[in-house]
Amino acid sequence: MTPAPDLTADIGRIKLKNPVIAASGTFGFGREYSEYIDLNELGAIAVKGLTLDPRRGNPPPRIAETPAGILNSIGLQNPGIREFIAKEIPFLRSFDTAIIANIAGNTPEEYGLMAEMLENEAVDAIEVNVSCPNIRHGGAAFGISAESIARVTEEVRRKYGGMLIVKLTPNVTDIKAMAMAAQKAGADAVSLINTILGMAVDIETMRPILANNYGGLSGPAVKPVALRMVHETASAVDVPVIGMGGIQSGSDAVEFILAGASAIMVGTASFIYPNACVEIKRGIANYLIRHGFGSVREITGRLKLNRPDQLEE
Amino acid sequence: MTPAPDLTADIGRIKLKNPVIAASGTFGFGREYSEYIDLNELGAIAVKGLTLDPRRGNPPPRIAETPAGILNSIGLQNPGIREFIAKEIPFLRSFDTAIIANIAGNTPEEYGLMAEMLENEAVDAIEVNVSCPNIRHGGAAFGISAESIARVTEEVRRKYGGMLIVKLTPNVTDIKAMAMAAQKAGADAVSLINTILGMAVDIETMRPILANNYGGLSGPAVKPVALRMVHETASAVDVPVIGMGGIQSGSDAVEFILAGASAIMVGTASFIYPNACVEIKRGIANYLIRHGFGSVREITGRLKLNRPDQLEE
Amino acid sequence: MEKIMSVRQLCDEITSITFSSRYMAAEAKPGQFIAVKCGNNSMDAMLRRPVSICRADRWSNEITVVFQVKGKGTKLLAETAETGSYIDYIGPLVNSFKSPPAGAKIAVVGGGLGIFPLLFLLEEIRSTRKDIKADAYLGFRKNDSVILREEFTKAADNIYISTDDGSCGRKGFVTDICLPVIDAGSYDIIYTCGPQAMMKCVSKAAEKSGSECYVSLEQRMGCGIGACLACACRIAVRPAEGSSQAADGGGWEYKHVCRDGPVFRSRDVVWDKTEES
Amino acid sequence: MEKIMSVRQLCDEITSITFSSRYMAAEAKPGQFIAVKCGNNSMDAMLRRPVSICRADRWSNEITVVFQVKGKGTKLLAETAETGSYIDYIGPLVNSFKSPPAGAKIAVVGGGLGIFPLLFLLEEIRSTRKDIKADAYLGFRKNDSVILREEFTKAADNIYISTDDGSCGRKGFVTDICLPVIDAGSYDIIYTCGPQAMMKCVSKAAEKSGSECYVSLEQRMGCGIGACLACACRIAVRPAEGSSQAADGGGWEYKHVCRDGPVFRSRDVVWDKTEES
Ligand SMILES: Cc1cc2nc3c(=O)[nH]c(=O)nc-3n(C[C@H](O)[C@H](O)[C@H](O)COP(=O)(O)OP(=O)(O)OC[C@H]3O[C@@H](n4cnc5c(N)ncnc54)[C@H](O)[C@@H]3O)c2cc1C
Ligand SMILES: Cc1cc2nc3c(=O)[nH]c(=O)nc-3n(C[C@H](O)[C@H](O)[C@H](O)COP(=O)(O)OP(=O)(O)OC[C@H]3O[C@@H](n4cnc5c(N)ncnc54)[C@H](O)[C@@H]3O)c2cc1C
Ligand SMILES: Cc1cc2nc3c(=O)[nH]c(=O)nc-3n(C[C@H](O)[C@H](O)[C@H](O)COP(=O)(O)O)c2cc1C
Ligand SMILES: Cc1cc2nc3c(=O)[nH]c(=O)nc-3n(C[C@H](O)[C@H](O)[C@H](O)COP(=O)(O)O)c2cc1C
Ligand code: FES
Ligand code: FES
Repeated sequence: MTPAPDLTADIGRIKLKNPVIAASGTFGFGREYSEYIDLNELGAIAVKGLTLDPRRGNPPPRIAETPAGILNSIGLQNPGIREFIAKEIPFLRSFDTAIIANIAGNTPEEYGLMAEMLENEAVDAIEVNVSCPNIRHGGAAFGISAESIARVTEEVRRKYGGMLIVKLTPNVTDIKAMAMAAQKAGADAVSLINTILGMAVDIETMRPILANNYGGLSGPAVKPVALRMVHETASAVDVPVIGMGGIQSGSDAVEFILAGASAIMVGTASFIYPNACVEIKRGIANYLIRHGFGSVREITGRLKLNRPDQLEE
Repeated sequence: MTPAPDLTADIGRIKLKNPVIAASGTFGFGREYSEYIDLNELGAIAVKGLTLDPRRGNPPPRIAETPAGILNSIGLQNPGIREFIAKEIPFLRSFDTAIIANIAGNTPEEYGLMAEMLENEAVDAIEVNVSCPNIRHGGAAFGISAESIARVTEEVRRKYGGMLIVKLTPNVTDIKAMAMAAQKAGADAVSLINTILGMAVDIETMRPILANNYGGLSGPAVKPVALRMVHETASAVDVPVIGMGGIQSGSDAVEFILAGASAIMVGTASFIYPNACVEIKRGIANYLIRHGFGSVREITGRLKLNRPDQLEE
Repeated sequence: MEKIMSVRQLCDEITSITFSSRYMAAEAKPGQFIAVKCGNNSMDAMLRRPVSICRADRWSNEITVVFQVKGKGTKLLAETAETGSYIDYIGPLVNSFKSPPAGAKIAVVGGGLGIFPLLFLLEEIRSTRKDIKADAYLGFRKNDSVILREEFTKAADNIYISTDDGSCGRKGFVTDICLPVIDAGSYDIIYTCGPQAMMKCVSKAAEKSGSECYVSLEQRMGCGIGACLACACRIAVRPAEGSSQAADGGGWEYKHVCRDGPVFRSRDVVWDKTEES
Repeated sequence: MEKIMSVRQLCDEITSITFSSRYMAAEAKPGQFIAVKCGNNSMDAMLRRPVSICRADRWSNEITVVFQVKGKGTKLLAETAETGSYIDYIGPLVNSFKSPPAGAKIAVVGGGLGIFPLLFLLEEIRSTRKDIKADAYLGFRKNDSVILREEFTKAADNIYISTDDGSCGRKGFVTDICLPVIDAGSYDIIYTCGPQAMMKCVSKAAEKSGSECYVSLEQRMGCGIGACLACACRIAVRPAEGSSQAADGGGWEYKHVCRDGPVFRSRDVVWDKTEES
């Protein structure tokens, strides 16, 4: 009998018991899903994006279904970081899973301030969201230039000694440059992709479906783009890469891991199948067993590229 | 009885009899589809991307299906511009539809040279493909910077007095800047989006499915991104915008037109339904009739934005 | 996933699905909904669709939902649901209509698809409460779309029907019939579900006449379980101050249809302003 | 779109669909395929899937295709195809097996799914040509996957079967049986369809023994009608020079399975080199 494969995932300063992480904004504060799945099964939970002060978010409709995807413009509705610390951390700590605090600020200093507030709290990592395309005051801007990614990352790094993940936006020409900027500024890992900016139109009302007009695209539709960016990034940086974008099955997750992801996040899939994370974890384990691999690490980045040049000429 | 709506589409220097154009690379040289549909029904045909010399293209597999999309890496296989002029123009001219020559070069000068060769040929427009992500020597590079878009456009403009379309790649941070560069350099219209760079992985062989590793994503999956970029671009430039990306139905086409497109291109849909272009044209006409509009022009850019600010605070 | 016992076409484009679930039969409360995956694993309609529970037979464990074909998802559901196949759903979700106090006189006011949860409410009351008097006001488009009439007739003391074209019952809106009675203060509690304009109108009348009023709100959903925050609706923070504060950013907060609703107390709802351009 | 007359499960995972088409029955030639839309308008398998024509009854106008469930598309097709529903296809596409010259002795060599177009070829020859002697070599995985045996037996003069595990016919590859006979120069023409390695092997043997040989190639497709250039395969420009020039960029060009094939003369095919890393 083959021993159960080693599912632990090394994502830099910390080790997760398995590589499946609930993606920020799609899993609330874990509470909601705790009625449907055993949160102890997850490698980590990235909580809903936090801001310094509570935010109401955008008016509805906040979601639109598109071919194999969804557009959302939640607009970072959240109770604020203080309430998170007071109410949500204690709840989440009752489970054996890592907590990742996803933060978004209006200024680099605000990011720093939040990081400072979390420094002595029982979170396992901070995920710096420089990429949410919904927040109107600067949010998108941070993620689309290497300089501002560096500034925000440095600011957080200064205030926070723990595991620091920078979450990248795909709405850029060169994702590698963004990842390298984050690494250089002190990130322990990068995660990608956040949503791709998009729009859906109601031809009867002649208006965008989302009250916010534009929203972020996620779900299976974006998987090929996410996979390419994860592969590009993993080839460019030394820090671990956390991959996401359209993962719905164990097989999707394995694609990302082969492409270079040390761990993966599951977003939209949980909306459709609340137990998606657990199923995906099982799928990864089965793949490892079926192919005789002993650990997730063994297949991380194992993708072999084709050599079209050799074939062609 | 309401009169049939005016379907003509003004795309700058020329007027099309209707706004439905077969997208470059998805319609061959029209020949193949002529057995399935009446080419006279089309507003225009953008032919397969042409290069100065014949190109073999990439080794197979060249295509992979993804959720609601496809990845392709054809690699600009084409018989070269001379053969196009000698054999394909005469064939296409036998139909009452506009011919758009899609060109790709390795250097700005090569673009210019091709434009010069077309100057006295019976094509109705040149579409400058600065955006194909498959060509290994520089192709992608032109499309991702405003400067090189400007250089290529200027070079073509200098050599070609006719209708000049610049086709933009979505693989950029700021599509508006690219469109504005093309306009400033003399483009009569811009078309977008070309494919989004992506990858698909075969977890059994642990290799990318495409022999070329990366490929371009098209089809319904990209529609929300395309629609947003068309809207952004139409709001930023004065020249007409030709919209595409995932259009499969008349209703999809109307979304793009409302968002600001003066005409639309249909790519992937023709693979699945060879008569897609004709059906889409009918769908647009029906929409106009149903809503009492007299022309495509009347609904171009008619989209009203929601005002979330007013709703929210 | 539960086995489908029967699928019926109630009228053009309206389908009813009855499935068997001991859990649901025990737990479901009037006003709750389920989130259904249409077309199984298909990506053609990726997100789950919310559908109200229309009937729950506590004895046979049969649950019925009724839905209209609107877009891709409901079309797929109508095409693929068949006796013996399975329905994939999450539920029951989550809040329900408040039970009327002893001896109350109540009205349900439903328009179109809004009638379904109201039938469950009436049948539940009829079978467990002898002390309640219940009137049903139901609005349909035309005679051909009048459905579940017999069931409502059995479950309510009186039933009043309106159709847009007068082809059945009174011509006009359902509010034309019920508003005068509500204005007269005839009911202790009013439950309403249907088009937003109708519910708003009923709510205002109920509030004026001092009746309690419960509405069932709709919003586009992502997860259906309170995690994604998609299904926001504006709810007054201090209900006593009413909706007049909606515009100044104070006095209301976003609650969520799937987590805090779909049933809300009408006076807590901050209704949409008319569309702005 | 043609009406499906019958759907049969030939063995585990292999389904046959028979539909009626006067046009196809008149036009279809052995070796041709059709491009089928699986699951109607579904996006779950967006592109059309190529499937060979397996039988064409010129009298009843019945066309049969047989396919194995491999991935999403074929799964959806197997699930949704039923008697009375419609099959949405483009075809017949495009080139066919060359008809054998008078009095020829031919062999068909098929492995797995490759046997389907070969049955059409044999049945066509049997019904129109008395002058041809035809042997069939068919490779299957195991006894349970041996299908269409009766049909092949009727259509060929001799039929030889191999299975990987020896549970039916000879144990081993189909090439184990046919190669010695081919090497002996027994056939004028050989037609082969199946795994690439098998076809390559048969081709080489045929070429050595001086037999003509036709192969049916596979490639992932976009449009199926020659427009997208997805389904490229390497074909020698000057066949006499063979495949040795493949590596230096000369001597071959990309042709397309859907436009120039799927049938090619074996000596024109530039076979893939073994995979490089
Ligand atoms: C709590 C609740 C209970 C409901 N109960 C019923 C019922 O019992 N019977 C019934 O016929 N309908 C009911 N509806 C409305 C039903 O959910 C929509 O008609 C359905 O979601 C439309 O999906 P579609 O795929 O047909 O349309 P599409 O337009 O293809 O849907 C696109 C997206 O928009 C969403 N959407 C569209 N219309 C609505 C809507 N009115 N409310 C919420 N989301 C919408 C869809 O869920 C989907 O995510 C209820 C809605 C809610 C919120
Ligand atoms: C000319 C020709 C004739 C064929 N005839 C038959 C037949 O008669 N019976 C039969 O069972 N199969 C036949 N095949 C193979 C059949 O087309 C594939 O098994 C099928 O396309 C797989 O689709 P899927 O959705 O099940 O798999 P998926 O893996 O989900 O398909 C993903 C994509 O890859 C393509 N693809 C996967 N495998 C192949 C393949 N081997 N060849 C071409 N494209 C592929 C699919 O078409 C689709 O676009 C034929 C292929 C060709 C090219
Ligand atoms: C409804 C919704 C809300 C989201 N909110 C956040 C957020 O607050 N912070 C963040 O970093 N990412 C947020 N995301 C992005 C996801 O974490 C993830 O990057 C993206 O959805 C791609 O993964 P998926 O395709 O698996 O959903 C959100 C996504 C969705 C769909
Ligand atoms: C197989 C294929 C080949 C293409 N070749 C070209 C090309 O040669 N030149 C070009 O400008 N665009 C090319 N494109 C891009 C399309 O013209 C179009 O921009 C893109 O496919 C988006 O539209 P769609 O979603 O309707 O397919 C190609 C697309 C596909 C799918
Ligand atoms: S639908 Fe996700 S919170 Fe209500
Ligand atoms: S599949 Fe498009 S050319 Fe063959």
